[in-house]
Amino acid sequence: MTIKIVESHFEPWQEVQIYQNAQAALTDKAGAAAVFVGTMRDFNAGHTVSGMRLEYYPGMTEKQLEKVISQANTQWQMLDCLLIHRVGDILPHEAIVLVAVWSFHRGDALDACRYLIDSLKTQAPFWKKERIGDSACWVAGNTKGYYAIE
Amino acid sequence: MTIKIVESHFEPWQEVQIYQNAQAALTDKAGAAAVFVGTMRDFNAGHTVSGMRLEYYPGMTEKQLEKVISQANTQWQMLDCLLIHRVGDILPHEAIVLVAVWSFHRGDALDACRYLIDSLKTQAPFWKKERIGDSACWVAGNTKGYYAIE
Amino acid sequence: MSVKVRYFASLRERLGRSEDELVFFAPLTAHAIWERANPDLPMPDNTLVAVNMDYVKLDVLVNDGDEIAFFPPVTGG
Amino acid sequence: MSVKVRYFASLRERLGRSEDELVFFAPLTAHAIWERANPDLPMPDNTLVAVNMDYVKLDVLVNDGDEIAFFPPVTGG
Repeated sequence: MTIKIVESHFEPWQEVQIYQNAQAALTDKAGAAAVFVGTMRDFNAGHTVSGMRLEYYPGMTEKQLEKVISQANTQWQMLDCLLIHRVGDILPHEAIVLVAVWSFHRGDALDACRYLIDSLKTQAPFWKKERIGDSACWVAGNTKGYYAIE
Repeated sequence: MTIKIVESHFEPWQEVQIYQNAQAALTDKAGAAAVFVGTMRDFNAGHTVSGMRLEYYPGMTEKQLEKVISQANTQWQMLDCLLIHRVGDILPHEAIVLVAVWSFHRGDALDACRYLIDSLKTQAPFWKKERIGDSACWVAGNTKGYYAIE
Repeated sequence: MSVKVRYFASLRERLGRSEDELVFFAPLTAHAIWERANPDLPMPDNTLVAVNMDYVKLDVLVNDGDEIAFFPPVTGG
Repeated sequence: MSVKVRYFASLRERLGRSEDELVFFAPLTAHAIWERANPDLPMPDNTLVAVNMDYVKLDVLVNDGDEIAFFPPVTGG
């Protein structure tokens, strides 16, 4: 189980590939991998966003992410997971978050992946400040995650 | 929306990367990507498996996969999806199936991805024949997908 | 009327052939087509049936030129 | 008793500082610590509180050497 808080751009699919290749045990056992990638959009809640700054609470963020992973571990069988979160200045189209879960079977991988991203969004101390035109606004809260109800 | 039935090994994470890069519209709009990869295990239901042959019904398989994608489209907002399925002779640790969904938001991407893999498993005509020692056995049916209840 | 009958996977192996051409003179249901094509073997439980590549029930009537397929539960993914 | 008080994101900006050192003589709740540190500003609705990097309720007692943090709803992911 690996948590990475990174301050510069990362390529999510490459990270998954490299991580998986490095874990020989994964290749042998994992029948299922579920991955979620969240990317910065240049458009949010009706306005054009030119950039974003992501603040976090060093120490607490990692602690809460570890807790979320422990919680997932009690509910689903996870062979491994990789969690990467960007902080600092982010440009549109760059990856913000990656959650990857490897399991024997698909149900565990899919459920745990969803639990991790949903829990991360409510538990882990990260804060987004969007640059809109000449001003910068703190994002008020996370959405439900569905197009139809935004 | 792209469906590929392939007869030789594919690298799932690379496929996702290449597909995403080729679709400029995706990079601009998609805030969320959800991916599932199913890999051949060398161990199933208590025995060592040395290889597998995957049969399909050319024409019907594609038709049913298109139906499953259409169904998902009526329920969730999908910007794009990529569906790759191996057929023919497969070795342990090789990818069997890839389902990738791009959406504005995470709920749509995650739900649609899960729906696609679950529906593919019940709807699309593929049949697995496992090589176990000197014999080959048709897999009787798909499992629920959870370690705890296998 | 003529239909193409196809078999897949374990069913194909069990029957020892992958297809039949069947000619008949009155409309037949999918189930009746199985019986004509395989008079000595009752259709195995769980057999799935497709006409023109869509799943159908056993009582559907099969038309001239249709392709009908019989196969075991699918195990892809 | 001494605690470190930390502020993040919009709360940090609004207060114009990222931390306080607070000294007191009897145990205080998290809420009372806010009031001591920010006598002129009621705690904004939805403020989250953590002691030693775990979420706590406002009535929890804060001990000597603890680190307490106040911040707005989180918006990561």
